[in-house]
Amino acid sequence: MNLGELLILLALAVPLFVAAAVYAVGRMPDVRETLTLVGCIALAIVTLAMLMRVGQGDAPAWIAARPLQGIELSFRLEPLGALFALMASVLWGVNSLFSIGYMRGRREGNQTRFYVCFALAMFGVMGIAMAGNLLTLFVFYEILTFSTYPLVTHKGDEAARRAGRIYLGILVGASVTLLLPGIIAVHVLAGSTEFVAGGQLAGKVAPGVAGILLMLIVFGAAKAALIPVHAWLPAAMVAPTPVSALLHAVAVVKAGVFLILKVSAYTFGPILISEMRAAQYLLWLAAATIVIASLVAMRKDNLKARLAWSTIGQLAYITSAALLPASAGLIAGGLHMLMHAVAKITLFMCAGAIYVATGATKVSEMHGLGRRMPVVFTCFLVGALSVVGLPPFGGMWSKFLLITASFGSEEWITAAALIVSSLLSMLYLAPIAIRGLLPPVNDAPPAEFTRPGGAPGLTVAAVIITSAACIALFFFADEVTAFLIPIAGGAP
Amino acid sequence: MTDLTRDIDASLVIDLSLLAMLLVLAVAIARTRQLLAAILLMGVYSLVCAVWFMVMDAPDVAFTEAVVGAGVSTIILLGAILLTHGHAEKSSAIRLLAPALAAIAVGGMLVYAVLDLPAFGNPTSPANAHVSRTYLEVASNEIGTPNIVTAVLASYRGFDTLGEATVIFAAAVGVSLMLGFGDLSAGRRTPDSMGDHHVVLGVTAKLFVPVIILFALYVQFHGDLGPGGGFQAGVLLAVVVILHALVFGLRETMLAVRPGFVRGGAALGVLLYAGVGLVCIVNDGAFLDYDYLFPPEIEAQIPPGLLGDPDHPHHWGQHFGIFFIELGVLFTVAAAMISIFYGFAGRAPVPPGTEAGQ
Amino acid sequence: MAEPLNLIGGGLAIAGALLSLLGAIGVLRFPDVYTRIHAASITDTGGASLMLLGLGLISGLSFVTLKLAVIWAFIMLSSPAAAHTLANAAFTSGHAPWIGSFRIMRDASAGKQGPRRP
Amino acid sequence: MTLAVTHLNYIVVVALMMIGLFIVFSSGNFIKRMIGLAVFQVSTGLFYISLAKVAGGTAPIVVDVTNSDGQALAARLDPAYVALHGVDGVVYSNPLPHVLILTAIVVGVATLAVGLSIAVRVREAYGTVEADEVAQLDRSEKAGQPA
Amino acid sequence: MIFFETLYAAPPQLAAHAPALLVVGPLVGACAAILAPNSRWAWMISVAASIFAVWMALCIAGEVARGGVVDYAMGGFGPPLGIAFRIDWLGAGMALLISSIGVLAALYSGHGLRSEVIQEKHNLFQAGFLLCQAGLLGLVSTGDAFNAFVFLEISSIGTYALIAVGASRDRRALPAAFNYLVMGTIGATFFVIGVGFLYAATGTLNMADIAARIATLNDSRAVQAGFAFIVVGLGLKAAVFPLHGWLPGAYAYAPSLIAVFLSATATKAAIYLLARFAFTVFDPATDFVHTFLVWVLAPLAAAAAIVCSIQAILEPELRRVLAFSSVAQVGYMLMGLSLASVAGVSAGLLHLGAHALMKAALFMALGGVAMSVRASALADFAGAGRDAPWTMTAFAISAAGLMGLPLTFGFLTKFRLIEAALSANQVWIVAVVAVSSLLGLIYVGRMLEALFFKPQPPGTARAVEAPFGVLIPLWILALASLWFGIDASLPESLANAGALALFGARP
Repeated sequence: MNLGELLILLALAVPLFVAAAVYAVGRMPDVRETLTLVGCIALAIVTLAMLMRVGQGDAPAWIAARPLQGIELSFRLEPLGALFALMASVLWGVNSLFSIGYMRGRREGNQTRFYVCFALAMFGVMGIAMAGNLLTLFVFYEILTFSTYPLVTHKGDEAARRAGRIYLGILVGASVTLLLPGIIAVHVLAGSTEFVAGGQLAGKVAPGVAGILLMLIVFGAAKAALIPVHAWLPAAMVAPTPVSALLHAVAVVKAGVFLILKVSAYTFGPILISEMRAAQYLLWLAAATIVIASLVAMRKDNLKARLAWSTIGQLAYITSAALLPASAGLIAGGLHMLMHAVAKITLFMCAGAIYVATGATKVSEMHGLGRRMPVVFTCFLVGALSVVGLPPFGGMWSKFLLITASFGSEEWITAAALIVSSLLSMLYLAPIAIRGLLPPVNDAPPAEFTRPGGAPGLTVAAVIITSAACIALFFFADEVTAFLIPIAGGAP
Repeated sequence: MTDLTRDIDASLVIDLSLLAMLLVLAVAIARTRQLLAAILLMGVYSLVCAVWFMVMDAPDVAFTEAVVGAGVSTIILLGAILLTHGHAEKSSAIRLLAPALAAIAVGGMLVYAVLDLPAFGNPTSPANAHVSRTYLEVASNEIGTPNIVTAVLASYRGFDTLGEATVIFAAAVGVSLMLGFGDLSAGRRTPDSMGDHHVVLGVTAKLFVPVIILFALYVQFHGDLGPGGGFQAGVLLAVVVILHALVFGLRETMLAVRPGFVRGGAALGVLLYAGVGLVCIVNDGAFLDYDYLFPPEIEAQIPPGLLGDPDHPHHWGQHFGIFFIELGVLFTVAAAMISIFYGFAGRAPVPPGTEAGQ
Repeated sequence: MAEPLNLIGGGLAIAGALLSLLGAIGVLRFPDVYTRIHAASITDTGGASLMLLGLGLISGLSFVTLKLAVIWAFIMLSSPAAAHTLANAAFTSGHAPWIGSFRIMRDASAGKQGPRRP
Repeated sequence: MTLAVTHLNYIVVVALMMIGLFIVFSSGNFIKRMIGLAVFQVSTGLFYISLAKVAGGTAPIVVDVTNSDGQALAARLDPAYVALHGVDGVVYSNPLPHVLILTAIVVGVATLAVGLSIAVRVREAYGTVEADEVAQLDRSEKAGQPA
Repeated sequence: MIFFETLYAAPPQLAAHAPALLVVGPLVGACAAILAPNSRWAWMISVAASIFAVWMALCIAGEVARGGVVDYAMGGFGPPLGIAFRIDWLGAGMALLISSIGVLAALYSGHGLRSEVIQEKHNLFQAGFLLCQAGLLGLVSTGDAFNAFVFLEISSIGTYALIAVGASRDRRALPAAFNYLVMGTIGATFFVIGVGFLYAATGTLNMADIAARIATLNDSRAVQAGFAFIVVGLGLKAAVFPLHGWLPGAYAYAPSLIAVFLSATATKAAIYLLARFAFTVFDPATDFVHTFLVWVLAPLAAAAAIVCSIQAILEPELRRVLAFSSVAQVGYMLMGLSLASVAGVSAGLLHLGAHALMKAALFMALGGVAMSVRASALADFAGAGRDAPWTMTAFAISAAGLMGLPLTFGFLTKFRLIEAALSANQVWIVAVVAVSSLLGLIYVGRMLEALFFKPQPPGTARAVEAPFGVLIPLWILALASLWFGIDASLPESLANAGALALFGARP
């Protein structure tokens, strides 16, 4: 077993071990949370090592099991996955800091179950990131879904359970009825679901058939929240903020778009994508999603709901990036996945911090609140601008690449949707921070701290880290892009 | 061929007249809502069936149908309505429509098929030509029993007969699970079991019991020469006990023939049957291959022609195998029938309208 | 086997069959239980006996004849007992004879058990 | 002989089966259903035995043609026919279906016994053996329960 | 398969008679159980007999692996004169499945019976259980059509009463059992009629002989009617969609031991026989068989998978939910068969095995808590997952398999089924499977949500952890369905070999 296989094994084993250990020591909160943090660091180191190796251009692989003839649970590392793994593990660490502060600050119950499920979710994410074939990806995709169900219904009241039903119903329903048949169809048509550069199906099926498969997979991957299958995301906002932060800014939603990126890069391949009409229709749908989501987001007063809708829009960016007939789109999509994750988690954690400190959930309650908690609101502004895509924040590069790619492939509608939604996001995100920092209108006193001492220090620390990352990424975007180049292999 | 056709026509006339009677009886059973009447008609139906089986050259089947259909079944049914209720509710005409359609559909399918069968009585039909003809040709030499039915039943398809014994054993187990074994305390002294104004019955029964037992034994051991065998004999033995119970009361009968003993008997019968097969295996033959019942050295010492004529090949294994398995069937059937009867008779009837809790 | 024996036997069998038919008609037509029992008993005494005798003559003297004799003895024993039981049951369950003394009718119709014995 | 004649036997047997089946399906009374089942099963037996009849045949119990009644049996039939379809001088009916139906009769009585014992228990538990009333009682019980 | 080829489980003198002993062992055990002095002995006898059956099944599997097919002539009379057992891979696999489930059920019965059957009747109950086992084992190994009927009845007659014994928990067991008896008997009689027609057309009862002689008779109406009656009769026994009315009541109200054993084996054995007749005795290539498979069986199976899943969703009683899901799952297996391709049949058989494991475990878990939770409604089980974590976790694992969650056996079988349907270009079957899996997700979700995430309703008894004697077989089943979810090579090779035998055995 060489180092590469060892790394894969570790990346899977660490979260599982953390889950088991946390469950074991559930009685002792301090030990429990220390364990979690240690686990995060370990995982971050492992994923970083993986990134290095992939950067050196070798692709470690490991076949875990062979359940049936011709069906394998196999893992293979490639740039996109490595990037996703690293991003998820690092943000898990940051987010754990935040959640410790949050959960303690709110004296939530069932904290052990919370951390266990969190670790299990990371297990799922690692599996998704390193999956060597479509089936393995599907398996871990489902694990992620079910391990996050207890997190979504954390409150345990009827409302939470109803949201949980919608969450499971749409995600699993779509994946069972659309994604799984699509995957099996790929298996039957191509003889294997292995991810190969240039596309497993390339040259094996007619564009028409491939179009149907693409439809099945894109709609089946409901985690990507394209408009008809988006309803789970706003519903899932009943979850505690740390959950929304990690899962609905990073892990779950990005798993969806990651799946689409992988499929378009390694299963269909850029050539096939550029040939099929279905991709064209899906692009238009994505464009519609982008605009609609932005419009809805503007009308939401609840902060988390607004962020959720903005997420829907941003995910549609990545989807359309994956479907652009230009291989540049793939790179842009991968980059945007990273940038948006960092920015959006910042926003969520800020919302959480505000909520812990003041109990305020509505935008309208936050006028002038920035005077009391300037750090949080500054970070919120940073995150917001990164999402909008202004320099000097990471979000700018990805959006720039996206728009150029869409112009390059003459997808005017997509390009227009991108530009419009950037303006709209400017309108619905920036004002929150700005109004928060400016003196309140008609001198109404800002909301009081319901918690003495305001936001817990850990939460603020977490927010600062991620917003710093937003800025840092502006300068290192070039390396990331260079790193992602191989995924567009086999491009014209 | 004139003789032949006359012969066929003669049998065909009897055959069809009996079938006509059966039709009438069946319709009557379907129509009546008095369960007692339905049960008695059922008994008659079985009896006419038995006669018809005789006409169809099936004496063994006729015998069985007579003792089982007309005898035991009727008694069980009577016991059942004694414990439940003697009258069936009328079901509405609409409720009759679907069943009628279903029956007609099945019937149509059957008619469609039977019209394709070879003519009735055709000696060259596949059914009569292929396997069964081989039986007729080889059985008396291979098995050595004049009654081919016994040969096939006990030897060629002996495994089926083991299954048959098992089925009746399973039925006894099931009835005991449902109704208990009719423990002694349940034996009620009903007025009609009091001997006082039943001297006549008592005397006649006392006369009959030994006669019927004798007859049962005759049927048992004559089975490989003529009609009859373990099953019919077993039922007859059971009938003796039932008769005794009906006349002298269940209690006395149970004191004479203990329920525990009966239950054991059923199991022992199956064990005996299976044991014969296992002995054959031990003497490295196939299961139930009676030719291996005795090790060769023992078989060699049996003088030829001790049974039957010496020029025929002697079949000690077959003879004793059939003897023992018929004995097993006898035990099983008699014991099972008796314990079924005990189950029904020993159950205290619930007064109508009362609803016993679980 | 001689022809005349066959003829006689056949005649006896037919006579027996007619008697049975008679008994059946009686069972249908007679007014009450007891008279019907009476008619029925004709069937299995007279009818059966004659038939058995006839069959015996036809089959000639052989093992079969013995069987027939046993059957006859059986019927002779069983059918009276059966008839007796029937009548007794009918009587205890209060069926009044069509003809009979007034007292019996009263008792029976009152649903009491049958008349006391001497 | 025409089809109607040669197959009349089968057709009547089929009619008997239909009646038996009809009794089972039509009557809601458990005892009556068991009676119907019995009729149905016995009629199946009739079908098998009809298959086994050989024209001019006798019961499949080996007859010694050397003695008198054996010769009598043989004499009833055309020698050519006997030579063609007989076994050493006698035409027998088919033994195999007899064996099968012996088993089937036993199975029938076993089923009858078990079914009736269950019916008796139903009577004890519900106070009736009518399917409709039993279903009615169950429904009312379910309604009675707090859902 | 290598595993079996190298398997010499018994001395050859014994292994040679394994087919007979496979059936006779439980049979003798049943008699011994009746004669046993007390219920403890009866239990030990039952366990011993079941283990013996597994041993014999392993011997047979070894023989089959070496020789391809095992023939055993009862009474030394070869076919078509005598009754011959003919066991190919399919029969061997079924025998292995039935006997191993039998052992687990017997183990379970040690504690499981106490809460549901009165002490005095344990001997009888064990006897009936063993008789049922013997009947099913004979059913899957016999090569004689009428002998199959006899075993069908052996396995049924005792079962009717065993189901009715559930009346001690719920009196509805009685009418349910009676209904099953009537339907089952009609089914068996139809089977006999069908066999009668085949006999009338071919003059033999040996399946192989029938198959050989039938090849020239495909347009004979008697043969076609025989096929129809056999199919309807076995369809009744196997609870094929419109004929499944007896099943929910029978499984829901039966004592847990019987529910465990029957749900895992009884309908499966009937499906086996159906496949045996449709593919081996008859030729699936002939018109009427093919028409039946494509235009009758497939739509009915699809309807079962959809309609009965919906019924399961609407059903308030937990056990009945499981029973309805059984009918739906039977639909999956039959869809596999109806594809009439090796891949499809193998997928159906694979699902048959998976479903046996899962359903047995589910009913076993319910039986484990039956002594504390006496109510039957799903609502009364709310919170049981927290009170009896070990029992209910096993329940959850098996339920996950039922809805085809990845990393469980159920997922792989569903995968194979869809794969087979796609390669047979039966896209509509894929749609049906997808939709009914969604429905399955809903009813399983309902159960698990109630068990684990709903607060316990006031005034209901708290569930108590099942005793150790129940947990062992329960967890063996649960872990099996997990392990086969990771590596299903053994059951898959069995299913493939079985499917091949089903087609290859045709002359």
